[in-house]
Amino acid sequence: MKTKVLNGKNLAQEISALPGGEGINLCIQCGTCSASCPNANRMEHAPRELIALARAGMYDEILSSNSMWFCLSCYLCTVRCPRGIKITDMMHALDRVATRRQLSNARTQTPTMYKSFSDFVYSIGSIPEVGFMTWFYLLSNPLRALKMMPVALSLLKHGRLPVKARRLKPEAERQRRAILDKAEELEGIL
Amino acid sequence: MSFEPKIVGFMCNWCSYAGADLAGTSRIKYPPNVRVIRLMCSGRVDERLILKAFALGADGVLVCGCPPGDCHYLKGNLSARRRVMGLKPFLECIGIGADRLRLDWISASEGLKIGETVESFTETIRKLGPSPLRRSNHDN
Amino acid sequence: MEPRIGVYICHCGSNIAGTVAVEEVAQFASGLDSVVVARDYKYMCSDPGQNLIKDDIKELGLNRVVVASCSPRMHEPTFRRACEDAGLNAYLFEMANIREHCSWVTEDKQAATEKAKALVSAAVRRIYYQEPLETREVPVNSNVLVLGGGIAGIQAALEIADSEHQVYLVERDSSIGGHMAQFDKTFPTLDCSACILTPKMTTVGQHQYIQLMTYSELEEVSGYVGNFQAKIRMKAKYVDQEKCTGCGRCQELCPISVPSEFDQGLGKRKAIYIPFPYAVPNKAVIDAESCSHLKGLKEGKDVCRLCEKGIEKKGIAGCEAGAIDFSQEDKIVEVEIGSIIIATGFQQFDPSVIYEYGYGHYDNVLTGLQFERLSNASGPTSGEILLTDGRTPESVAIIHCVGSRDQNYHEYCSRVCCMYSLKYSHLIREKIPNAQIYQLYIDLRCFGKGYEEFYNRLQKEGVNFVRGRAAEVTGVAETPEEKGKLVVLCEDTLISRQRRIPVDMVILSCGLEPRADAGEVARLVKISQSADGFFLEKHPKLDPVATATDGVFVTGCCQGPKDIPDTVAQASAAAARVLAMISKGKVEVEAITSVIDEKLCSGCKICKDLCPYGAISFDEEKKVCSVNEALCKGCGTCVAACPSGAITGRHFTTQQLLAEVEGVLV
Amino acid sequence: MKYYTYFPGCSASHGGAKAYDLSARAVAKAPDVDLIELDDWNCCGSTPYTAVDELASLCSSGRNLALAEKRGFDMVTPCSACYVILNRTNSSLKEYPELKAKVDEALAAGGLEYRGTVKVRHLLDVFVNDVGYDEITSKVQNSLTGLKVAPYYGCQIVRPGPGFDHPEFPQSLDRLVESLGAEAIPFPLKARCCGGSLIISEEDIALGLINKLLDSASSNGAECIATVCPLCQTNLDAYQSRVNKKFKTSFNLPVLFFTQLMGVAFGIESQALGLEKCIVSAEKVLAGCLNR
Repeated sequence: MKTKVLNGKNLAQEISALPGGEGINLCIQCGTCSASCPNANRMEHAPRELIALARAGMYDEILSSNSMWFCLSCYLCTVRCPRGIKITDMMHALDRVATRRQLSNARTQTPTMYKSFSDFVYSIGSIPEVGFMTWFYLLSNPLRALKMMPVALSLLKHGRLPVKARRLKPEAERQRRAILDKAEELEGIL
Repeated sequence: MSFEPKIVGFMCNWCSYAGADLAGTSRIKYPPNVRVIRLMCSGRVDERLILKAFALGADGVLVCGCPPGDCHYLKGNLSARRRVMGLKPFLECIGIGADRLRLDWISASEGLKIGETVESFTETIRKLGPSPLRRSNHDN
Repeated sequence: MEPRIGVYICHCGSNIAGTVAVEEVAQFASGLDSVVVARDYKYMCSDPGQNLIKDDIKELGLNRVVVASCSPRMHEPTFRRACEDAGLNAYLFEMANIREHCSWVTEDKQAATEKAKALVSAAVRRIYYQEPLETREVPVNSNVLVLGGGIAGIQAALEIADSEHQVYLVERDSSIGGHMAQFDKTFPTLDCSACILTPKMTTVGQHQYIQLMTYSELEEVSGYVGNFQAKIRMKAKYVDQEKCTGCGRCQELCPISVPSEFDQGLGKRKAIYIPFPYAVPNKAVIDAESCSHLKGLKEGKDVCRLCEKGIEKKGIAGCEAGAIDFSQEDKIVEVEIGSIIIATGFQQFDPSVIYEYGYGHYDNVLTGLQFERLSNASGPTSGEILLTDGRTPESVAIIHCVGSRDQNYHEYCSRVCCMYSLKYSHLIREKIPNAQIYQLYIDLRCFGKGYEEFYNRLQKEGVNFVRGRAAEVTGVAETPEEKGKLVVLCEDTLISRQRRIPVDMVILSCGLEPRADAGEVARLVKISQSADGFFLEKHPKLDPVATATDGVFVTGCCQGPKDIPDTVAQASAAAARVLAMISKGKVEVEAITSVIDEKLCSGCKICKDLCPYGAISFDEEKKVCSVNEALCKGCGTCVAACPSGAITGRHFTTQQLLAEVEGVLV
Repeated sequence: MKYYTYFPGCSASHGGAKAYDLSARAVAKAPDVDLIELDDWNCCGSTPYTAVDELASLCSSGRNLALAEKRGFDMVTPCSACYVILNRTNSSLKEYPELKAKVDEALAAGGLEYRGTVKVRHLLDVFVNDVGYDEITSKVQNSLTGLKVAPYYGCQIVRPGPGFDHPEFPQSLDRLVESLGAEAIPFPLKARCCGGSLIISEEDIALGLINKLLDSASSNGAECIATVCPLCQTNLDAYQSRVNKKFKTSFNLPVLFFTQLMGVAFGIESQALGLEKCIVSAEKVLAGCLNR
């Protein structure tokens, strides 16, 4: 997929203009999100701090961090936030900004994983797990593939690694692509 | 000469009219096209008043009341909403057009909103052009 | 009489004259129908300006006056008075607002002048049809109903009763005192709540001008300002209050124990009980829900009655005063009053709905009120702060903003929690010197007199302040030292670290919310509630105790969360408003009212259902509606709604308004 | 007969969670639930796609919704990820008109239109709320009496909600397990995260979370775990050995799809339920109640 680099719009505005991003103006910095996050202590900046940084205009700080890539999408922060901020959505909004600004993050494999996953969704409209995994490990770190062999084998042994990908009927596939191509053309909601 | 919309405003004494006063005291500038008639409550606005205004050549009618929940008379503003909404389809079918009638909630503290509302409504009417009912002797 | 209209255009210095060509407007006005004279003058509101009008009224025989100047909300009263001085009825005066609505908001001078002309012509056409109206006065009944016997109600009742006016104090529970009676100490002075409250309570109980109606509910209110009638249900107490001496023997005899509401379920009370030692009145009541005899009676059984009879074989006597009376029934009492003060207070937010805080799942997670009782010498532990297993807590976490400042529950700040939370840490420190105390806060709001100082004092006492909202209270231990503890999860936002704080006890500083039945009360006395459910005052700043219904005032936490000083101040304010009405002896009722023409009325009752004040009643014989002018506030909603045009809204008649519409469109 | 548009999702239909799809279809028959698979559905995009390209992800899940709208029935999926994404698409389209405009245009390019009327539901919701516990109990042939089950909901079936159960303390699966005769053990972490797809990119993080879950379940006496999501099942089941290796633990907890438990109780033979696909074998714990 081609990615677009954005005009230098200030990030606070950019984020607050995103679905899910509105919240950064509402935050009272209570820390409920960071405290609820199962992964916050691994993030370079926990969600509350990300919002503070965005307000302070420290964009590179945010986009070069691993934080949003460590979001597990468990939505605990979202249901607990006293200001109704959709923090999970905000995290993924940040993922997108980072992706579009082509800021790859060396300290986490998640962007690569998301990217390779998306490539399959985009190209064939389904996720063949074997293909996806191999694809990802090739893109990231082939050696890890070896480490994963035991798990893969046990899955295989229990008939849980179908090798053949599910494909849509040709006309359905054409329709799907037509929609996505149009979406591509319209892109620029960021 | 260019078309200057004539707009009749019905405003309740407690919120909207007070809001318009505030707009004045804060020297907010807005088009002179709306002429305000003070009522105790927007609930007093009835079909007769609105239609008469159009009959006399008004290009638009703006009804303003207290925001729901803040009505000085508890719920008069809701009656106003019911009537205005009820009247719109009729205005459509008699060719005046529903867009020439507008209802807005404006509280006593929203001087700015008065300005914006009058501004935007005047613009809307300007685009719509003179009311079909406007008689020549009402043109300026 | 043929209208003779005088029109006066005010320059207001340059405020109007700077933008509007006032002479031109005066010129224009003089040409309008029935206008006898049109003048412009520098300051119409000045004495010379007013005299100008007065003289013209006398000399030119004006019977209508129009002043084009500022907003009627500003100077209408001034000019009305001027007219009246000159013998002209106030309602034959009309104002055109050419300042706020014209000169101040328009830059284009010509446009401004045109608009001013339109507004003046509207006023002139309108006033042509205006008629003299009389503002009527009704006498004020000096009796007052105070609803709610908490500190707010007590204060208001005493203020009024001390000036020797009859007060009916209606309280739902069997004793007055409200929440304040449950508290241990009060912030920031730390004086014992009971010590400062009980004297007031006893005074109320003995006051010759206060009729105390406890265990009672307001059932119905009718009438209007100065002349209300109220129906009050006095629930059966099954104990003759005259005879009962409050000795408490019945409580000892009663075999039925239920959780004590007063002790927030931490302690027990009997089915027959005096809620707390310093209750006023200090007399027993029987709670019919739990009394086995009263329940038995429903199935025609005659059981128990130990409180009445005692235990014969053991030779223990029952109530010696013979006060027990199972035959009692609810009584409906009707009272005549002139004004009503609503002081129904608040209820504590129920934290069990915030699952992650573990209230109801874990022992030793308490609400604020529960802790008040736990720490209170008259409470279930006689003031010892203990865990449910009887141990003394070594560490306590106090969680702020529970149910407040949270869109999922209440968006507003409850205003008292910060301070009472600080108070708790002091009480704990006092009783458990080496306890670890944590305050988990978002912002500390110590805005009152002596509050910040109290906070500083607490800092000296050594409290761990953690800036972060608690996300969760869990019993799931992740380390050995967490075993058997309650672990509070939060982010310490000042160091951007997740923290797990193991403690023995968690106190949830619950917010204040409107009583569950506030809507019911609002309906009874016809006042409204703001979005948060608290009663709506007439004006948030300038009229904070009056309501949309004349003669009904609100005070205390039923109007919004507030601390005791504010509550007492507001209560006195409400009392002052009431006393002012009483001392004047009469109230003016709105002259701008609706009248129904019986001949035209079809009896459809649309107006009756629309009227927010219940001012319209239906005459079953004549099959027509009629307006009670004392209740009518002249909003005109009924006028607009009447399908047969039978209703006239005085001073805003259809004729007058249509004329005005005509005027603005010239 | 109750009719639904069935959206199995990649993992259940062609992936590692085939057993989920098998057992779901098998148990649906008994209480007259007709799961009609959506023809030529495509991947919902899951979280990764939304994290890379908002519009494209809305469009691809929008396509599924548009197709389902033609059918008219509620759309039911056994996969929590599909459930959350499809619902998110619905709410985003309502909330953000400017987005909807673009999505509409894109769908139109594929000759589709979506009016936003499809109700997206999780399979568990359908069983507990449309079928009902009593009806389920009435279909039980081998009661799972005595079986101690840890009901595991994970995240996306209850959050962000508002959904059919409490976002932090759900109950529906507990009740369902009990209606099969088994015992639902107290499981404080029942609605906490299993690491999701980060098992692939950040294995250590995920293993840590899985360890907590397994520990909480077994320390509360669970003999097996019931799941409602393919990814949760894979993480807890396929990675259990790695958790044991990493944390020197010795968990041996079978992780079953709730539909498999239902199937066993309904007396459906294990083949049709794909029980053999469990990596941590469930045979021993189910021995009592299995039909062969």
